[in-house]
Amino acid sequence: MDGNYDVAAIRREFPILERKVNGFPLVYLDSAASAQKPRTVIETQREYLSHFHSNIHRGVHTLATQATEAFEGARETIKAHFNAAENAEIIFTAGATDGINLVAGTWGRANLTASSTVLMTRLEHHSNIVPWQILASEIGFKIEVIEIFPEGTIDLEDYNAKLALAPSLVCFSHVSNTLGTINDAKQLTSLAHDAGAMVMVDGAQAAPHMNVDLQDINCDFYVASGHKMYGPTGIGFLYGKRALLDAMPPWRGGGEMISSVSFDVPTTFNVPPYKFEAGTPHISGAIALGAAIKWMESVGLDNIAAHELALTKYAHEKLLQIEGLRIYGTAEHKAGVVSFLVEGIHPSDLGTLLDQLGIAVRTGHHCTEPLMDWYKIPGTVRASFGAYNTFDDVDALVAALERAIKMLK
Amino acid sequence: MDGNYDVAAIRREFPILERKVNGFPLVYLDSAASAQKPRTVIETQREYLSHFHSNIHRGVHTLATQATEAFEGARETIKAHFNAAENAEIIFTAGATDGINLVAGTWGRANLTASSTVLMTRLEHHSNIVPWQILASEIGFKIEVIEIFPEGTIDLEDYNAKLALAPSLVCFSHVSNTLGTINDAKQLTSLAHDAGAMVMVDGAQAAPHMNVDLQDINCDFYVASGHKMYGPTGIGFLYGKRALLDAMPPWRGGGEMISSVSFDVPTTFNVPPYKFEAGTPHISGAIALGAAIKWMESVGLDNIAAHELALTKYAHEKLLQIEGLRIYGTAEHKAGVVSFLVEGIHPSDLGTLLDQLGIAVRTGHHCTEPLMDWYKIPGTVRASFGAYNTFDDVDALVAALERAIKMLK
Amino acid sequence: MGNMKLLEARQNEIIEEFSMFGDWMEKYEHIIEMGKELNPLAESDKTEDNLIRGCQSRVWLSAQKDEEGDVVFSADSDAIITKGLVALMVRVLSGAKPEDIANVDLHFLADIGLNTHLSPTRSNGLASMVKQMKMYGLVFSARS
Amino acid sequence: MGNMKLLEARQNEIIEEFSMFGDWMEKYEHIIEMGKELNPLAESDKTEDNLIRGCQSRVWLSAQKDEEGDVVFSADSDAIITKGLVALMVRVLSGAKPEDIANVDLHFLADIGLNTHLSPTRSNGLASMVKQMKMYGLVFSARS
Ligand SMILES: Cc1ncc(COP(=O)(O)O)c(C=O)c1O
Ligand SMILES: Cc1ncc(COP(=O)(O)O)c(C=O)c1O
Repeated sequence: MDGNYDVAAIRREFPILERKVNGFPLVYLDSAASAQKPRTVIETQREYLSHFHSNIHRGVHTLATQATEAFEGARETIKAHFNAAENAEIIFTAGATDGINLVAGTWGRANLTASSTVLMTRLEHHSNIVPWQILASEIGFKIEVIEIFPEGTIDLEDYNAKLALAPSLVCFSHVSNTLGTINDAKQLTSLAHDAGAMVMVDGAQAAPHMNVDLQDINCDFYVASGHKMYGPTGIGFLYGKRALLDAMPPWRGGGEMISSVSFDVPTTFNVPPYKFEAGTPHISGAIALGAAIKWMESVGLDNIAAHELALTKYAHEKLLQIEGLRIYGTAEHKAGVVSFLVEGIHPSDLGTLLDQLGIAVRTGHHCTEPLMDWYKIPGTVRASFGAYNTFDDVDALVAALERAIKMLK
Repeated sequence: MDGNYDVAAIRREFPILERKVNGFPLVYLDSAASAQKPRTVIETQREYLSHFHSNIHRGVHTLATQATEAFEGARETIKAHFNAAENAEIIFTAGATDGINLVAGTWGRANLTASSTVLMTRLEHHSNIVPWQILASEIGFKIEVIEIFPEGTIDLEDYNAKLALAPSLVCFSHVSNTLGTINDAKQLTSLAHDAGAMVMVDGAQAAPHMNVDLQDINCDFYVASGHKMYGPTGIGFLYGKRALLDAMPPWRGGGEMISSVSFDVPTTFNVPPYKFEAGTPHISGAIALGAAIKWMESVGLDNIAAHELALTKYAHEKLLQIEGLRIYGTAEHKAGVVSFLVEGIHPSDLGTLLDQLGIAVRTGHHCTEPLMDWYKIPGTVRASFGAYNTFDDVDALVAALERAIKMLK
Repeated sequence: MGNMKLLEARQNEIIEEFSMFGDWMEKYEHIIEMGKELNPLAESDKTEDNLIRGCQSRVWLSAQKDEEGDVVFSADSDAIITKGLVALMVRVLSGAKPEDIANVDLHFLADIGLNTHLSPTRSNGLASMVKQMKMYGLVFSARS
Repeated sequence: MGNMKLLEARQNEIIEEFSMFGDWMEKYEHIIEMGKELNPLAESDKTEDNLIRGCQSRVWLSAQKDEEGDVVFSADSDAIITKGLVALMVRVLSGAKPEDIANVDLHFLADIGLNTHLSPTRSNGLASMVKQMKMYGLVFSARS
């Protein structure tokens, strides 16, 4: 259905897809929660731990030098893939959540005051809401919510109205994890900049699904998680413009992030990115994340995006033939996420029965409670796609749904 | 030399030890920076990523349940091994540094004031100094330094004098990473408690080398790093007494750590440990850390400690035969760390030449600059031992040192 | 005086009932059936107090002591499978002595192969509900 | 006017010199020898300004322009191997035209198999020193 995309070959690279669940072949439709890992990622990590591991930086021995070079090579891979201006703009974090908290804890704490305003959309993941709420409860700034339309797109009129409040910062997700909406990050950033605001983009759901050009978007901060881009857990990155990073105070203190430590004269700090990387980093995770990005590049993110779009369209079509099924998130530009409910049926019941048939979907509020409250629903069933999903997966989902609905009605 | 300890069998479990470096068999004497990984740890991580990976908690599908159970099983393993009172007291962090920053960022920020005093020893690693310095520069509390004797032990008289200042918190390392000193954590804790202070112990260097009983020590907080206990990078844990954790505000905000999120009514937080675990955790790292602890238990930490003590004694004996060599850290109770200098020779020169001969040691200040300044030295050469080191390793070190010294003198 | 045999007999009855089913889907059909048959809780009883936290589906539980000193449970859920599992719990524990409820070993879910639903890491709230039921048993036996 | 050939010739001379050594230890012996032979910097020149940051061993570097407009470097280190490597750098770059220093391709360390010392991830400060030397070249050529 989409030409040259060899999904069978891709699937063979993912050992987990050979698994059976409850006697059925696994149909994994939960990549928005976490993507599965291709062999190259698993083996890169294994190879590193088996033959190259050592703590990095400051070491004079060969293992330390090799590990450091592999680690810094991964930083270079990220910088090049996301088109940052320099390696120092890529800070390794434990994930997207950690990155947002870093921005809140350093830039936010240093720059926001009781009279500041922070804008965010109603679509945001808890990870992009709660750090700001915690900081707001301390500093006293105001959080204003940018409204959305029922199809899940940002209301630009409301956005402009809120920008008139002269916010210090605008936070938005590049792609909504619940609705799949792709926001026009470049346009939203440019409007915010025109209004004098800084821009932090939550790219957790964009990075695995499209080419992201940070200098083109021109945002000030951007975060992503490795485990959603076919990489390992416990690693992600924060991008920040160099001038901002230079000016920001440190967050976590520890080894690596210092220039010189003393009890007698003031301790001085290292330059970015090290200033923000306290302690021993997740060395094997960073290196394997580099491998994950290279893997995505080898398939081609444009190809992945086109394939996932085709799956999404097909899923919409098929699902809408089910009586009483409503899809949440019908933006024109959307990534491979399909959230839905069936009238009179609780999403967790569907999730439980689908699981019995080997189909892994996520049910619940997907860490977007304010969005669920706005729709006045307790949650949705969410099927989300990765590079390895097939049209057969969609068919299996639809058939299982029909069976489950019959049982539950 | 130490009876039944089958070091050859242990070595076979570590693939990296088969490596050659610069044409010589690798002699890895840098475990205090990071330990190497036994096959069971590497394979546990690989097996998890190959066949069980999924995001955890809140998922109704089988993979999510299995991953969650493995993850929570690792927490149980840590709780049991370190004898915490309950699983909720074990919080997964990115490492020891992250754990100390968590304590500073939540307990510290909520409980310290401009008139507070925090005590720490002159032995501390930067990770246990800088987070407190950063917080002090914000809040204004005082940091007082507990002095040491030249052999690297804590001066109890000075400690008692400083306790008379009524500190709010005492921070000390269980084992010094530079000198190897084993501090009597139980005694130091009890003295601090008598003086009304809370106690935070940096266990990064103790956890890999001895059995640690947290309820016996009775400290309030304890941190450790997975990568130093033969586990993966990017994972560690913070132990905190339940009542403290219950009372502490959250630190990082995000998914998992909330009870309910809203823009209209106050967001509420989850119970410990989840309250402090925002975002997708390092699932594979936690599970593999569980495997690392089981591995240490299978060898027996008392056996590892005895073996490392024998190596340390042997190393002291042999090294002291080298003219002009001085050992830093000669406490009676010390773990497998030997720091030294040779008169008239810069440590980095020794490190470079040892590396040419396949011997990996660390040189420099070992993230303990205040300690180096106190000794008035630029750094040391540090050889540190793990469960896999041998008496031959020590002999190789000594022979290489003799050769290097001849070249450099 | 407790009567643990009663609880054991009720559990065995359920185990036998489920042994008739050949596959998972049939078991779930039965659970759904029981969910549908469970008397719904009055809306007035679906209070914040009776709500069990930590659930993807919501579970409400209320408990009373009858004249004979037995605990009578009523429960409900907005998800039908959860409600069916809740019905099973109520069937086993309702009308039993508080001390038996506090001490009972609930093995039947494991025996019929549904124990994953009882895992504390599962977000259906069943584990929390069982904990809450036992807590009622403890509280009521302390009071008597 | 630059004279890049001079720098090339100096690099080749060093490469040839090192080609005589059979193994690593001999190479290091030679580097140590050169470290010992390098004129130490006057204590008064070991200033905070001349110190190159980010080093495990400390490196000091100072630069002057002579009458002919060439850059004259003096350098020192507290570690002898680093000092030997520093001496090699000074031997190649000192007394050269600023614009040549700014533009030179320093390949000789790689050619003699010592390029790991030049890695920016290495903490001996050599990479920072080379950066600083080129910066002097740039600054001095801009001024002339
Ligand atoms: C005593 C001590 N504390 C803390 C740390 C920091 O550990 P990590 O870098 O794993 O966070 C170390 C590691 O070097 C250490 O030796
Ligand atoms: C849009 C969005 N932002 C942030 C996050 C948080 O990512 P992580 O849990 O990896 O920190 C997620 C993951 O669920 C997400 O979907």
